Amino acid sequence: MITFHAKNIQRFHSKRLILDLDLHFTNAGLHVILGPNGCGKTTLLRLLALLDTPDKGEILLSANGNAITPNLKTRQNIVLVPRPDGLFNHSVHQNVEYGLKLRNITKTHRLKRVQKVLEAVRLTHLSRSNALRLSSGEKQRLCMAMAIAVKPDVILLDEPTSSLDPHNSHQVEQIIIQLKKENRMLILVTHNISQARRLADTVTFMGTDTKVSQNPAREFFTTFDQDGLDGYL
Amino acid sequence: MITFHAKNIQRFHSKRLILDLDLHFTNAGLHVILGPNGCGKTTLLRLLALLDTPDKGEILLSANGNAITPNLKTRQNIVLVPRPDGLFNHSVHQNVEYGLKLRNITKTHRLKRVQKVLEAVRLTHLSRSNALRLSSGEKQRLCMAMAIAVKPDVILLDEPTSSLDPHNSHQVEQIIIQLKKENRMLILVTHNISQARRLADTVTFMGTDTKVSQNPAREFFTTFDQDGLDGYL
Amino acid sequence: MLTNTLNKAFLLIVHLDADLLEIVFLSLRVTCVGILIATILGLGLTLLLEIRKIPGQGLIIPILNTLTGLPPVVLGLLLYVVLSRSGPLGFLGLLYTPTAMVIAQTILATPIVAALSHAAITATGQPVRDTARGLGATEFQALLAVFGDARYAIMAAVAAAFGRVMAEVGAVLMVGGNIAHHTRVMTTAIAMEADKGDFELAIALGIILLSLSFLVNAALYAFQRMGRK
Amino acid sequence: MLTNTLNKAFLLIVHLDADLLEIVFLSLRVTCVGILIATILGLGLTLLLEIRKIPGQGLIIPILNTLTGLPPVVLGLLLYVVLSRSGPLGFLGLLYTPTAMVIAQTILATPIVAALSHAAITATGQPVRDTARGLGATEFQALLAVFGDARYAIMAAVAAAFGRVMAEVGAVLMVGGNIAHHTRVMTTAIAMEADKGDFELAIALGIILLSLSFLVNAALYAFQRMGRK
Amino acid sequence: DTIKCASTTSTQNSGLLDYLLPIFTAETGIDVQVIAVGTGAALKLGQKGDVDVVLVHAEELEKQLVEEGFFIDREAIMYNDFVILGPKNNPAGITGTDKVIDAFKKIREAGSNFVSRGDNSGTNMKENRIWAGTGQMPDRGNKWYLSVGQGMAKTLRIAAEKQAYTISDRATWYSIEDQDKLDLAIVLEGDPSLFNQYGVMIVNPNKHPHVDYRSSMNFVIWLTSPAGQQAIAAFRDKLGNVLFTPNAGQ
Ligand SMILES: Nc1ncnc2c1ncn2[C@@H]1O[C@H](COP(=O)(O)OP(=O)(O)OP(=O)(O)O)[C@@H](O)[C@H]1O
Ligand SMILES: Nc1ncnc2c1ncn2[C@@H]1O[C@H](COP(=O)(O)OP(=O)(O)OP(=O)(O)O)[C@@H](O)[C@H]1O
Ligand SMILES: [Mg+2]
Ligand SMILES: [Mg+2]
Repeated sequence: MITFHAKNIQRFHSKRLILDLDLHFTNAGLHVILGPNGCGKTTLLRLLALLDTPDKGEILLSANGNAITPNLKTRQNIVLVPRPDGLFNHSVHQNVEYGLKLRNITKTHRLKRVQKVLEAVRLTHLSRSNALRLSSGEKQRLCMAMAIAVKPDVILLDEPTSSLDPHNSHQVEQIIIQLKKENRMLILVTHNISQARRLADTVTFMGTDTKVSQNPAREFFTTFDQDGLDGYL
Repeated sequence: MITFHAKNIQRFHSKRLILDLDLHFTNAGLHVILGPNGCGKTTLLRLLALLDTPDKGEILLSANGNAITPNLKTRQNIVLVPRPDGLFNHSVHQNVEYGLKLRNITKTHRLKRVQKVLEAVRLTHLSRSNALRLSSGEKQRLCMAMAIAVKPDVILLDEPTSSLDPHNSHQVEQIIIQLKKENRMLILVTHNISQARRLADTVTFMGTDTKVSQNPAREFFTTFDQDGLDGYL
Repeated sequence: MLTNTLNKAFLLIVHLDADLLEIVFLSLRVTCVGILIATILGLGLTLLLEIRKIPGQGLIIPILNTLTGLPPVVLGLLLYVVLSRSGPLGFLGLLYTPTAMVIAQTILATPIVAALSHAAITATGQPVRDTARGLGATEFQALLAVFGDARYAIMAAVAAAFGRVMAEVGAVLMVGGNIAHHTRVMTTAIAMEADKGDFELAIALGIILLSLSFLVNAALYAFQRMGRK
Repeated sequence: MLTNTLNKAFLLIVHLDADLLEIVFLSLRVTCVGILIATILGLGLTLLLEIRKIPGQGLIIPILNTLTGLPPVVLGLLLYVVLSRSGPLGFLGLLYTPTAMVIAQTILATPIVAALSHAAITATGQPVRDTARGLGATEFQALLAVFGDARYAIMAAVAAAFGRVMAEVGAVLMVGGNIAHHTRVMTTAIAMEADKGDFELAIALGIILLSLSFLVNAALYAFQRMGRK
Repeated sequence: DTIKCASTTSTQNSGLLDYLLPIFTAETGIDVQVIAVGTGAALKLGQKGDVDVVLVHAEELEKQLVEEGFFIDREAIMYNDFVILGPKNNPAGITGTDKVIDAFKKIREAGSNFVSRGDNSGTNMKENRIWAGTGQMPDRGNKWYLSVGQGMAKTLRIAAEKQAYTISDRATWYSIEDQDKLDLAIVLEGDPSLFNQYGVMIVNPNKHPHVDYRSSMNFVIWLTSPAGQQAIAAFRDKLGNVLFTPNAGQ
């Protein structure tokens, strides 16, 4: 199991300091990141996914104590769940297949895998339709499918249920719970506190003043109204 | 106070029947509309706002029993809160001022009103900045301000807090509660059940099969898990 | 030889050679008038398309789009046939006058302005329009709001059209005739002087034309960036 | 008279007049080759711009954008000076050959292809790129994904360039010389035949050129609509 | 082989070359590519070495350029004549018996429009010599003097549209397909000073080694040979007019 150490990382956007923290993510299970709009959650997630590199500091990866180099193989083991607006202008099937192609999986195995995953997210009937024409709920499920298909150890999710109805959110949560069972490591950004309560093993709270707290979920939710969440809730 | 009667209205999109219902909205207070993605909530809201006209049936307006013609004056009394992606590429101040200009309010009065409203939504410090450059939370508050500024009797809101953090959602909810106090009529579309619980006076539930139920909020939330919400929750 | 010619060309520019200036100003005059009319027509058309679903609506936009590709020489040929003394509008005696050139450039520019603004407006217009109408604007007021909101995109469209017609030679030569002191513009003069092997003036004009169209395109690019993403 | 000429023109087309066909095919050959090269260069450039932030990156795109407005006559003049026997590349003996015309059209088309594809990709590329990289694609693989995703926009860019250069007359006349059976293309032929008063051929060519550029623009329009909104 | 020949618009527009060249090519297998421009431009192309051979009509200038060593082997091949055309209503009142000089004077006095090639073509040079003969060149001040820098055919069109006088070689005037629709008529012809000699010469290979001298010389030889001369004499336009009279070696 991979361990993340965001070591004194800083991130700037047009000279403005967006992010400045030192964080660890260890162990399988679901780690929720909470924080006000604009506090840098998406930015952090992109850094953890090795999509961007910090302007200061670095992301250190290790597996049971031994450092791992962030090579392609490592990166392919850490997946950021796509956002609906990032779906490919291709069929649902092709969208799921993409990640498998990247891993040079043979056509036949790809086919099997795609079908299996599409069933898991209940999109089999739409496998031929263009991904951009799906409904918001279907799109989000497709995004999950694309990540699951490649069986990564680490899955990063950025607000996977915002603007989904309770039913669709529930289905997505079911998929997430399934992934927890397969004891992968999940890092989830959400604004939905009750969702966080339902799913979180640990909670990382990011304040706007780049102050960060990290606690076991139970502890966080039983004590949140005290310490400085600067009026987040 | 205006009363809405959506009389046997139907709405089609590319030949597909999207909406088919007969509904009343009466009395001041907050009427929540719930329903799965794609059930037609936004479509309905646009019809009530007289932005679109139904393909079949009609929207009948009346004030204490007497029918009102949906002329410009009436329409200006029924406001659909803008969506963040519909903000004008102008300053915050100009965005709020727009609705007032439409009502031929004198410059001096406009100025006063805009300042007052911007204070109410706590955006005074940003009044000169371009609306498109605001954060998601600020944008949503600006949208509310634009609607409030023109003091309509009826305010229609479509998912005003989706993708907002609890803090920002809270602020928006505070604004909504304030409007309830001023006993206006509000019609709110949301996917956030607990929000609905907090705010609703009545709940309208729209099923995908164009089956619609309308109940007082308390009744709805005490009995919803029984009758056919076709797996909505 | 080349450097020598270049020097001469620069001298022509810095000394504001009379012929040179005359040609440049005529170009600008013709193009500005043409673009002005084209903008009015183009935006008017766009407005019209947005106001009411006219019958054949579905056709007009594709047609506009294809008209943006109208080959200048074909237009020149057409106008020649129509405007020549033996043609239907011959009695106007417009052929080989600046007016004829303005007409040609207007016809070339109008579809460009219309198509580009329409594209810009349909791309980002709906939400803005809803905002306006949701706040109680009439259809027309809402439309004005959309146009105001898309102002940069529209300016970009106009700039694009300006650059295209100012740099065009086929049509203006066929209907203008490149008459000295009368209908001789930058593009036609460059082509002619190059033929005559008189490169000073040609290069001088080339430099000016190039600078102008770079200016226009820089403006265009700036406008595009100011607009909403 | 006009109808009469029109009839004759149509006859030329339906009887596939030899000269007519020769001119049309040469036009298509020159433009197709030019566009092919321009597409390779243009897309290559776009790819390059996306792969690594090169020094001066910030300048290249504005420059590309302004180059899309390069006046054909200026390019013609430039190429003439360079390709003429007395010019630096005179020894190649390219002036007044189809090759020279291809070069001209390539130079005109490349910035159009590059600028339009780049715009399309920066407009919609980032989310798609993130999707690919988030799933473990290399920078380059992600880029290919973006290009694949923007395929319609790219096709539209190519079509736009095709229409522009096929309809252009200034540059091809200056570097081609409108030599019968050798460098005479539709646009140059139309201009000449109109002068000679041979309107049958001029109009026949006009009709064909018009139809072709309408086809191209129709394709362009279709591509644009197939792309992501 | 292939040679490039810079020629006047008159020889091209009149159809003469379209008629001659296939015959030449058939006999010699040499392909001639024609770039039709004004004589001035044609000579420039020759001096730059962008063509192998030029076929123009500006006798003095041609001889001078041979002197200066830009061209060699100049041969006279044929002649026709210039004509003065003008609006059918002939506002300047030019009569057929006028001398050209007087005709031009009348045009200036009447301030009637006059369209000039203005492109250093042979015709343009001839025109300028005539104006010079009247003792005063037209200048910017003369609004009636329209300089267009275009080929002969377009110049004639502009003259027709502007109801202006102009000077043209007879061949081009006859070659205008819709001549009847151009509201122009010949107002003066036959003045000896309107004689128009065409010559051919080869770009000096010493200046421009790439010139295909063999083929070019073959072209010159053929044009001046009985075969070529007869072909020129036999050439008729659509209306059966004789447009050029061969006079090689005379
Ligand atoms: N490309 C960018 N250019 C400039 N500023 C940016 C850019 N991306 C993000 N920012 C800024 O960085 C800050 C953090 O952005 P980020 O998206 O990480 O916040 P977030 O916590 O994800 O917010 P939300 O909860 O609304 O998604 C914000 O102030 C945002 O305005
Ligand atoms: N412009 C349109 N063209 C075609 N179909 C449309 C259009 N707008 C909406 N629809 C369809 O109409 C149905 C209702 O759309 P609507 O946006 O009203 O649903 P909704 O209840 O607001 O969904 P959500 O909760 O996701 O906002 C959906 O199936 C949608 O796909
Ligand atoms: Mg975010
Ligand atoms: Mg909706």
